[in-house]
Amino acid sequence: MSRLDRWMENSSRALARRSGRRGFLARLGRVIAGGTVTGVAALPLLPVARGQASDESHGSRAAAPPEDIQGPEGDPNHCDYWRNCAIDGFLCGCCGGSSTSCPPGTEMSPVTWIGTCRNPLDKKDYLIWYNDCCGRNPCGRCFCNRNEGERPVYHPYRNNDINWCAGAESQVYNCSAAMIIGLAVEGQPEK
Amino acid sequence: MSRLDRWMENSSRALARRSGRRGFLARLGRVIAGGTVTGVAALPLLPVARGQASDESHGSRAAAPPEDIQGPEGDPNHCDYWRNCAIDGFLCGCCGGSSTSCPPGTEMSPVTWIGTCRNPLDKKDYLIWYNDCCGRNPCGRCFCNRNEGERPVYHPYRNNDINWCAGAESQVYNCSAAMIIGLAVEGQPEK
Amino acid sequence: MKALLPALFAAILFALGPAADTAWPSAPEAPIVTQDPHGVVESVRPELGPHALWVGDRLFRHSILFDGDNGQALGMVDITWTLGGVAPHTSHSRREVYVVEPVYDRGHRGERIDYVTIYDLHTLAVTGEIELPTKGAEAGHGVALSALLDDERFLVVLNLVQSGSVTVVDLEQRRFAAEIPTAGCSLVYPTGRRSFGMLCGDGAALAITLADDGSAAETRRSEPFFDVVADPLSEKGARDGSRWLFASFDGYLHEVEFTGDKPSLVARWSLMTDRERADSWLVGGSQHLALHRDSRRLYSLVHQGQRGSHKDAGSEIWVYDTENHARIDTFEIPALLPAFLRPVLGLAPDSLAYRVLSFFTPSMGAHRVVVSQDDEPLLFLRHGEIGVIGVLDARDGRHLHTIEEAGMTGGEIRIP
Amino acid sequence: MKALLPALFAAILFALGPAADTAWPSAPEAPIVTQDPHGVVESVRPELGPHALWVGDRLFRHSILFDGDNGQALGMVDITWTLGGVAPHTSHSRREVYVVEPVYDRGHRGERIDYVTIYDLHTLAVTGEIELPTKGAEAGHGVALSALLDDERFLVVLNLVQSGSVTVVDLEQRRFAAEIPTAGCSLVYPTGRRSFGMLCGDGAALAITLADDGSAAETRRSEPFFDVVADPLSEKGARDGSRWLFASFDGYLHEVEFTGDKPSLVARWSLMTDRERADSWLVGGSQHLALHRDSRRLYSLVHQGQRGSHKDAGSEIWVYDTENHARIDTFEIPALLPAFLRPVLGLAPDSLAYRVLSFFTPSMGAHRVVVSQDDEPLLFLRHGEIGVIGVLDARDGRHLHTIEEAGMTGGEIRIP
Repeated sequence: MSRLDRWMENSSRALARRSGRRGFLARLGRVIAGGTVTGVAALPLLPVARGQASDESHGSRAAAPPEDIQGPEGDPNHCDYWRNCAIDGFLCGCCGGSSTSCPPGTEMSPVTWIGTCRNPLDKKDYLIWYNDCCGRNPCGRCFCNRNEGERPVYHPYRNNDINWCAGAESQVYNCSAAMIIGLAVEGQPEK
Repeated sequence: MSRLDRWMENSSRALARRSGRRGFLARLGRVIAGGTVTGVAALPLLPVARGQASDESHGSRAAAPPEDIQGPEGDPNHCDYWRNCAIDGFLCGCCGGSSTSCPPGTEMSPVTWIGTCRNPLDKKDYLIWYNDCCGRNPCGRCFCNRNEGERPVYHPYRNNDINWCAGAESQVYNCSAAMIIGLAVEGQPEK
Repeated sequence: MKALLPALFAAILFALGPAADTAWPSAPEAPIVTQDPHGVVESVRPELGPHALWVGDRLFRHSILFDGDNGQALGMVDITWTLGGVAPHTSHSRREVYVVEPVYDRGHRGERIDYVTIYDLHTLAVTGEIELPTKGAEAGHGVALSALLDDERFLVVLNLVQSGSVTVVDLEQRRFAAEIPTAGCSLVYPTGRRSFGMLCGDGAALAITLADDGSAAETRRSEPFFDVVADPLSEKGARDGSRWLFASFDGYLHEVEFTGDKPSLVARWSLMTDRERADSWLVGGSQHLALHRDSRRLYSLVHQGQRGSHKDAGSEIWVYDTENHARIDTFEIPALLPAFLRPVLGLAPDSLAYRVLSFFTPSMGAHRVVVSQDDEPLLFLRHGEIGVIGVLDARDGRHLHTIEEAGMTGGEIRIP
Repeated sequence: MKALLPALFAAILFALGPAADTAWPSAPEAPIVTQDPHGVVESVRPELGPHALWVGDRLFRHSILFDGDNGQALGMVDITWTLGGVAPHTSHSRREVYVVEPVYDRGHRGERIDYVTIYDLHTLAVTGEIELPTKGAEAGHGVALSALLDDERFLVVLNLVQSGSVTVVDLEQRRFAAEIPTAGCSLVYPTGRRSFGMLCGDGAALAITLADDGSAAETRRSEPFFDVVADPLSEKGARDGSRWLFASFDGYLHEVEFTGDKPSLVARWSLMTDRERADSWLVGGSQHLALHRDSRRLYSLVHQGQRGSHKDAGSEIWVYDTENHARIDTFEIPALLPAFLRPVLGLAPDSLAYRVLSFFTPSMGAHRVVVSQDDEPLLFLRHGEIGVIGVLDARDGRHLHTIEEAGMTGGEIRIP
């Protein structure tokens, strides 16, 4: 088998393996969905709690998840970052923001979809908000598409296809952040 | 030498050979220029003559250049088509128009840049208008960039970088046509 | 005035131009030859034929109308969504094309206004626009976000999730007709002259019939019949008259009838054997189900994966007889990458390098499949990251040809 | 109000949502952990440093500000030109960024309005816009279409060719200041506090100095000093204070001084030996000349070609000492294609496949080169069809790294 064969096959395997996660040619148009809802009773509370958390900044009400993870699962600008298990879009950390903040000049959408991702260190499942940053043309860098626990458009809080910049001033999508809401009591159905 | 080596080298050679002419990644942004002027005395006359020609359609005042050419030089949708010697943009023939007409829903710009291209059959040099078709987003197909006799922006009638949709209602560039104005008395400086 | 523009511009250029341009001959001295007529603009041919195809692209922000038989571009319409890639709707009776789109007054910011932009199907000129409430929803796959109902009078547009509604547009009178609340249901599937269906967050289906003024004359909701978390129905369905076929994540085909007392699940059958399921075969993609109605053949993109891979490319097309609920054929998906790379690499179609590339490049599969509805049907395939269209004979899976340069990204494809 | 939006949306979602979503736990039962603060938006750091770089992209319609040392994106501004790919202007004194752009009220059609859009350099928020006459010119290479003059008060915008003029914008007062006729001359080159130069269609140069109100205080024109047909000056020049260096198509460097009685050619020397010229070495590209002012080093993209290849990629960088008019070094251009293909092919940076690809892929050259002006200067390289930036040490040509995913197409690059 020639190098070409092997290279082609290798890259093709890599493609197949990652096609759901990454690939800059498709990185546009992936419209980003969000839902704020993790349970009926929590509905009107959670976003407010988030607003408070924002004011308190890194408050110390409880422990944060351990982030000292080796390899891609610990790299916020990598599709395999543990929090990115249901992300669909450009990683804000590659666009002038970070995995928890928006690039300069954009606005973080108040509504999002959620994922349930397992932290590989403490083996706990966390609820993640994938907040979109809005108001500037698509970033075009670090596209990731992972769909663990992702559900169709009619189940919006778990859908990452909808443009969740819907809640922002301009609904033009730039990138997506992956932020901790809290611990999940149950894992996602895929686990 | 493995197949990969050879393939890479071949394709690279092909790239080098054609990089000035074709390559869809650069096909945007090539703004298309035009000038109506082939000589001082002719200036105000030529465009009117073109308007008349339009009404007469394929009039038979004189012979048209022979177009029965074998290979790419005779293929209007190929960068090597003889008339395309100074074109920079998407060929309208790949966009719903033809080498002498615009795609549905666009408008042909009244001003253009010109080229002097040699017909390989009769060995005569012809003056070519590269009329842009305007008012719809870039076509994105059959990008060609050839610059035989092309001159910088300050020599506008020979410059193919300027957006020559400037004369149309919407200055959004869609594609370029390559149309005969007449015989050239002198060849282009490159020949 | 318009006819004088060229002369006017030439005169201005002359006035502002360099004093002399001696290297170029003045035209009057040149022998006169037949000039090409100036200003000619083509029209789309009167009959599109059954093999025409709209192909959307997000980066170029347009949708190209192709002749699927020869890959020729017939024309294009623009789409301003930054993330859309959606294909337009085509009314054959009114001979019009409709694009639902928002514009911002500064391109990407400022005031947003939503429109249906109307194009003439023959000239592709803009012949009108209808302003809508600024609520239109956008989704990456482009699927079931709007629906042209069968009598071609009403267009139904899905609204932003927080609106919980659809917008109904009267295309005949060219005006906004109504906003209909659709609490808990989403996506729009045309089901008849003036009716459409939706899928709901509790696993039910909704059917809405419009009155003459575009308001809801009748709204009927089924009992919940699927589990939106454990085994949800993919929203990428295939239409069968008043029915829609949906595959569940686990590979069970659901035939949903939207007429009658209320929408109902009329059949549910497995697309996979237990063995195939054990071998991790799954449905998936962005438009992964297509039905040829006359022959009752269903085409399904499948791949081997795991839960969470439901948007991955299909590696094969499994062909079913929907009457017998049986798989009757398996089509390979050709490698589309070489046709995408060919112009990038500057290779001639008949070059050795291109033949080598084509021979050794494995298939990356496809995310989208649609089928034409004529007697010699074509299957159109698209990979989400490769802007070309693979064209197969839908009867035997033969790879007929590939339409090159059909965009940079894999937006929605739709038979007009 | 804004702070309440999330709660409001959640409440609406709740009201419209499915009756129950039993598979997901309600949050109050979940143990509380530290949440990430919501709504944080970054700012660009106070000091950009000498290695920052604007990188334009036509397809994504924006320009990204990169840190050239590590390839990190610091932020981006949008640019609505459909064919631009131009990079913005940066005022360090006023800490603002300026983008000249047109918008159409329907995206690609309708009424056009031209603006200077003003961004704060720290927040990259839009802080103002200045409406201009609807005349701004567009050109594919993006070079010399507008100029920020040295005291950073006036921005000069080249107008459409039939306008035969430039528009002057007062950035301090944020208003249109003047339109200055420039019959027969084109392109704008900043040359001083309030002065700029142009090149003319008869082979002359024009120098314009502005009055306090932005009108032309002084207009001086040189005698024609080059042949626009036989050996024209490439418009892709390199600035040296009040001088600009231009290479002619045949490879002669022209140093043009724009101050003094009238603009004048102060030096003309050959970039090639007779032997090199006989070997078909030519200058060419879209931004093919760069000057490091302190070291007097000139970087020129060269390739072997023929007349008409003046826009082809350079295959080498020839380095000159502008004092001695002598070539002192030759830099190789690294292969940029592998870094472009890596994410497309899904290869890890440290994978064997990527190393193989990098090893065997020959260089395709570069169309654009710019150099930073500090003591440890970087050369930034770009190929017109590959959206990555090659970063070289400008002192020895060592390939330091490549900035990946810097767009899809090779738009203009500019040091802020």
